[in-house]
Amino acid sequence: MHRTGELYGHFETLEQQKESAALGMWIFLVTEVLFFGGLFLTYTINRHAFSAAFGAGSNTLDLTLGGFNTVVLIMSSLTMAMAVWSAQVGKKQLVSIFLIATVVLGTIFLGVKVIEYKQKFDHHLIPGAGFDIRYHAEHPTAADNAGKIAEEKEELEKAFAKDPDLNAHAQLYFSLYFGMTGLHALHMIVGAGLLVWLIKGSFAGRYTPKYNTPVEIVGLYWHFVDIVWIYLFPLLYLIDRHH
Amino acid sequence: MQSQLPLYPEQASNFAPQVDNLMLFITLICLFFGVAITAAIVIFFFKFHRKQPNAVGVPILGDMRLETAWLVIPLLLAMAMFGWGAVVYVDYRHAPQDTLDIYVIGKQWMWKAQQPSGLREINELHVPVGRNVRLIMASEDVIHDFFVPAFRVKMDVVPGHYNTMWFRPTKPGRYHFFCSQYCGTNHALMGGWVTVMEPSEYAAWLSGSSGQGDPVVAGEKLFVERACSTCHSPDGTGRAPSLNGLYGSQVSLADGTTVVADDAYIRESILQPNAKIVARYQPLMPTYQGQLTEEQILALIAYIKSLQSQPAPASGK
Amino acid sequence: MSEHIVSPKIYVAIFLTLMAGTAITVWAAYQNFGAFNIVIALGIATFKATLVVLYFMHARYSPRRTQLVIVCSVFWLAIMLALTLADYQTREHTVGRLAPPVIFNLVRT
Amino acid sequence: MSKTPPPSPGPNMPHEDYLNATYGLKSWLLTTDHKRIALLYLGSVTVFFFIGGIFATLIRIHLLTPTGYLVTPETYNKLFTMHGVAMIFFFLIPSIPAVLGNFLIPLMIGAKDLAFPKINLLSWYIYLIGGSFVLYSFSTGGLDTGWTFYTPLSSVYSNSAVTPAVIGIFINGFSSILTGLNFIVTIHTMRAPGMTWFRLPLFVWSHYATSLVMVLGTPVVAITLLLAGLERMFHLGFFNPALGGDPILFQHLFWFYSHPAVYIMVLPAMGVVSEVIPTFARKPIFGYSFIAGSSIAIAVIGFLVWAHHMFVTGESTYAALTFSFLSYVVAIPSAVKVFNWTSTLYKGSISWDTPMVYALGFIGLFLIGGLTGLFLACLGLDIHIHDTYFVVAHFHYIMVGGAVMGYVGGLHFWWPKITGRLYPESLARTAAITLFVGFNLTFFPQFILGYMGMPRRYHTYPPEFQVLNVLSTAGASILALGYLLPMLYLMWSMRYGKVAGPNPWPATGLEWTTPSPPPTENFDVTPEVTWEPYDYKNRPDLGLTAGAPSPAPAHGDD
Ligand code: HEA
Ligand code: HEA
Ligand code: HEC
Ligand code: CUA
Ligand SMILES: [Cu+2]
Repeated sequence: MHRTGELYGHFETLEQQKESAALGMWIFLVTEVLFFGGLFLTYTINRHAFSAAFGAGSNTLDLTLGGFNTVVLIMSSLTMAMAVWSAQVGKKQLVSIFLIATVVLGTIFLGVKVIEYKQKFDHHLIPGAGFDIRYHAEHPTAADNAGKIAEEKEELEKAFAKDPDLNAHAQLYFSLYFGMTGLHALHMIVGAGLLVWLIKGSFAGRYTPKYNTPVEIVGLYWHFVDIVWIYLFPLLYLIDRHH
Repeated sequence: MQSQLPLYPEQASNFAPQVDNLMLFITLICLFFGVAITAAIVIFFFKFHRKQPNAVGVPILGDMRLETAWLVIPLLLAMAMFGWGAVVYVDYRHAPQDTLDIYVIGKQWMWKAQQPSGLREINELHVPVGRNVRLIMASEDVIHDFFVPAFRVKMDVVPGHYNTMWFRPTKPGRYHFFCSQYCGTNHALMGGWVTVMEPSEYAAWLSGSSGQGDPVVAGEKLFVERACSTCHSPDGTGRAPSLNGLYGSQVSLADGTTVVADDAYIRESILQPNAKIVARYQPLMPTYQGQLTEEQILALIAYIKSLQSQPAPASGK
Repeated sequence: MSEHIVSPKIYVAIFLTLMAGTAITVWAAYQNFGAFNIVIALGIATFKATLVVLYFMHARYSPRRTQLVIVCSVFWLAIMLALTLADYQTREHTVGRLAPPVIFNLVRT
Repeated sequence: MSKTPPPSPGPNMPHEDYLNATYGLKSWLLTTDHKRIALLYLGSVTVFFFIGGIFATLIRIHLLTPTGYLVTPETYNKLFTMHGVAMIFFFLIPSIPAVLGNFLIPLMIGAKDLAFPKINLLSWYIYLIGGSFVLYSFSTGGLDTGWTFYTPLSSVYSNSAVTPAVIGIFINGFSSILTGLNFIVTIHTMRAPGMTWFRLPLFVWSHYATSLVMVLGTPVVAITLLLAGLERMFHLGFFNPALGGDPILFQHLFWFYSHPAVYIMVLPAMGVVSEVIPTFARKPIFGYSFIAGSSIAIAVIGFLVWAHHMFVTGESTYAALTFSFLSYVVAIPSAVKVFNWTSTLYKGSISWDTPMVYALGFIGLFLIGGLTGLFLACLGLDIHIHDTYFVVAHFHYIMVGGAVMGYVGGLHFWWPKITGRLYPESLARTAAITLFVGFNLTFFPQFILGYMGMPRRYHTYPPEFQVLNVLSTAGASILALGYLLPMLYLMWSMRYGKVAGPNPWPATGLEWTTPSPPPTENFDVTPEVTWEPYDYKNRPDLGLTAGAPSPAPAHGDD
């Protein structure tokens, strides 16, 4: 497969090449929709069966961190869109700047995710033998607000009254929590890798109004990952917040 | 009763004739299409065989009327098959009110059943002829499936769910039932017999009065009925030790000790099989606590005592 | 395929709308709308996702074929969810997964 | 319709082709040429067919006697599981698309390659990695869950090497996805000038439909098996009732892919048949647009019927009614195809070259397989025949009698194009007929066994079933012989076969206008298509006499 400039030999024109790449990425995103779709279905059916446990699980998540991450991710989508725009209008320097901003925001997101995972670990919320949804309420640290802890305890007791097997069923919630956010994070990591590759290209000034397909394609992917989060956030963090 | 190569199993429930008729109906439709198309292919093949090496065929691109016909006619026939099948199925999924309810538990790899009277059986199911019987089924481990070919019914037994199935036996006799959902190593061994009895016999069987007379004879009968024989084969090749020559012998146990096999030991082996495990065997034997009357246990012990004449097996003794 | 260039103004406007959506959905989570909480949360999420697809991902300006691809993905997801959930919603015979185990006495022997 | 395709070089003109352009292992392992990748696939799927076939042979020998004397129950269970996994995921699903589809789609539409040649190579490597995981599982502990991996048996109770197998199939899924994606994009954007949608060969249409299924279905089975694997590794409870999960959900997710997947297996074979029949009847296919449309209809409606595998799991009666109804609807497009193929024979100029024997065999066996699908889709009947040998016979009729026949037939049809050589004709015809006979003897008795009540996946069975099992085993030996023959003479012909020339049959497709084997860039000049598909009448370049001058085609439907 020889290549003349940006045009691969098996294509006739750059247009055709770009069209193919975009269509390819869109179809890939379709497979991603169905991939996450399987998880969403599993989530829906179990949430329906064990709403008390899922509510209790959901309430252990830190809404501030989750909300912060949502903002960060949407912002990264904006910078990504701006990177595409910069390439389209030929502002080569801006391309690099916006791409770097995107990757930085993505990394912040992942960092916050690590903090959240760590917290779950400390609170014995990893599914398995050591899982105990009451653990945090019963072993508060000095940093915890006593009033909040009492409230949490009360909520948990209510939930246990509704579903005596709460501890088992909450594990299902956390299996799904880690499964869904874990796969999402994996996609972010792949996306960050792609961004780094783009940044290298942008330093070489490769993306121009005539040829910016890679930026656009990676952009599609990045926005898709954002969309997944847009759904994960309410499903995992928000439903059942009200009491 | 049936020839060497029967085409369908015995019809022994209300569903059997219904399913067989349905089968016949669909077979006829499919035979029609199968034969017609095959015939067309064969005829065309010979009639339009290439005459000269360079010949081409007549270009015919299509025909709207034909296309419509073979879209619509098969669809209508298909709907007929669907409709009839649906009627039978809906009937099958909705048990009538007046059923005799029997609980059935599947576990790797045996079936346990409990009659309404509380009587329990293993790998056996006794039902009276002419009564609507409903099985309420659960699984202890993986998915199984209770399948009685002579009744033309089956239903998965799913852990965490309670599935039900019903049928009305129409003919006394003993019929095979199988586990028809793959469930691990001994899936193929997870079967047994459904015994369809006249109502009076069934009542007698329920009250346990069938084992009158010589306790050894009664015990032998029980030994088969209660499926002891499915595990305890006389030559000791099965999953369980042979019981030949057991009585009075020294048994070495898995914990290294030995015991003398006396009445009390045999009784305990039947009621609490896991209390003393024979060396080199798995604790597979189910408990018969609550499933045998004291009289029946005595009959079983009497039968096991009678097994002295045969040569003693090599294992465990 | 002449490409359509979306102006940064639109991007920023979309971004602000998304932020507002996020704020509303967090606020709504704390109100009690009964069964509608889920509907509202997912409704807002869908609204946000649609904006991202249409503008950030340029679907609005993309060729028909791309739009068809997007519709297909949603449609197939809907098939999967709808038909499966339909089974769960209309089961009659299985006693629910949480039902008191009448026959568990037997199971445990 | 005035222009004719460019004259092709004579049969013995030496030219540089994709096989002799470069040499060395590296030039093959790093190739991005779709034709070479197709051959890489050909080699690797054949290995898996052998593996699966050896398992099948052992199964059949074991079942000669009711008690089964060959292997232990554990081993038997591993045999049929590994047979199913090897055959379905690693042989049949990739077979026609990745071998013939890969080789032919660019040639048929007049492109230099697929849209993403590197991704094409990548997908072969992914296939190899997935395959290695599965082979690792086979050789370390085996796999005994059934190819359906039903939970909680697979995720909790099985003692075999489930985790590597599940990972392997998960990985392999991406190979399938990438192939499908590549095909869809290629068919959309890479067609030569004049190659309109309704001039596409039906083989391309059926691959388009297949690719839709690959792209839309495979991700679901990937996530499902991933969840089952995670459940097994970390003792999670998605599908394990002991921890609150639901085993039926697994079945929904699994069949959401695995029913459509059966169309991944059969649609490409239908594509092959749609090429072979007009070629050897030397006339345009009857009802082109109906055959093309029915492929798409099968792919779409095929997604709506999955729970017909679950009629006796206790799914809701309403769901069962819906899925049964839709299963009948999806049978209609298949019926349309069968009728159109049959009508194509009418007033043809029919020869019985080997590919044609396979194609006609395909119709007959697919017919039986498909029609018995109607028995299974019937709710009232399925409660009796579900999970019996009736099902086993049904799917072997479609998959072995149908899809594998189509694959082997297609290999013969395009063998001259792939290798530039002809296979020995009469030997090939004998093999085809042997296969047909052996096949029927193997699997027809299983319909009766199934109706008699013999459950599937049984290592031992009641003695009354023995006669039919012996027949089946006897048939399987003939079948094995039938497969051995083509393997031998096809390999032989690569070296010693007669030189084929660009268009030995002659056929009308674009792929036959380029030399055999084709040059690396497929065509010396980008072709321009000016003729309709399967049009023998306006193709003087084929050197055929049009017989009696015929009037303009009647009842044109496109
Ligand atoms: C390539 C593979 C393939 C194909 C194409 C099909 C095609 C069909 N299958 Fe099959 N099937 C399998 C592979 C396949 N199947 C496998 C592997 C299993 C078992 C899985 C397992 O459990 O391990 C299975 C199991 C299976 C079941 C579940 C059985 C059970 O477990 O209880 C059912 C039930 O509905 C079914 C139905 C159908 C139908 C209706 C079609 C239709 O698409 C067939 C359509 C074709 C025709 C109908 C023939 C042509 C028509 C005519 C000539 C005209 C006459 C037509 C009418 C009057 C309508 N199949
Ligand atoms: C593409 C799919 C495919 C193919 C091609 C085959 C091919 C064959 N299958 Fe298989 N089969 C399945 C898919 C397939 N099968 C599936 C999915 C199952 C269900 C698994 C499950 O329950 O989980 C199954 C189950 C299955 C069973 C049921 C097991 C059971 O339920 O207990 C049986 C039994 O007869 C069987 C037999 C055969 C035979 C005889 C062949 C023959 O056609 C094979 C012939 C091929 C060869 C023999 C190899 C090539 C020949 C040579 C290399 C020549 C030299 C070899 C010798 C001389 C031995 N298969
Ligand atoms: C599921 C298989 C199974 C069934 C059914 C079964 N057994 Fe057993 N039995 C075993 C196994 C395995 C052992 C050895 C391990 C142990 O001691 O528990 C055993 C041990 C015994 C022993 C002690 C034998 C010895 O050598 O010391 C006696 C006595 C016995 N069974 C009697 C019976 C009777 C009577 C019945 C029927 C009422 C019966 N068993 C049904 C599997 C079975
Ligand atoms: Cu129990 Cu199969
Ligand atoms: Cu199916």
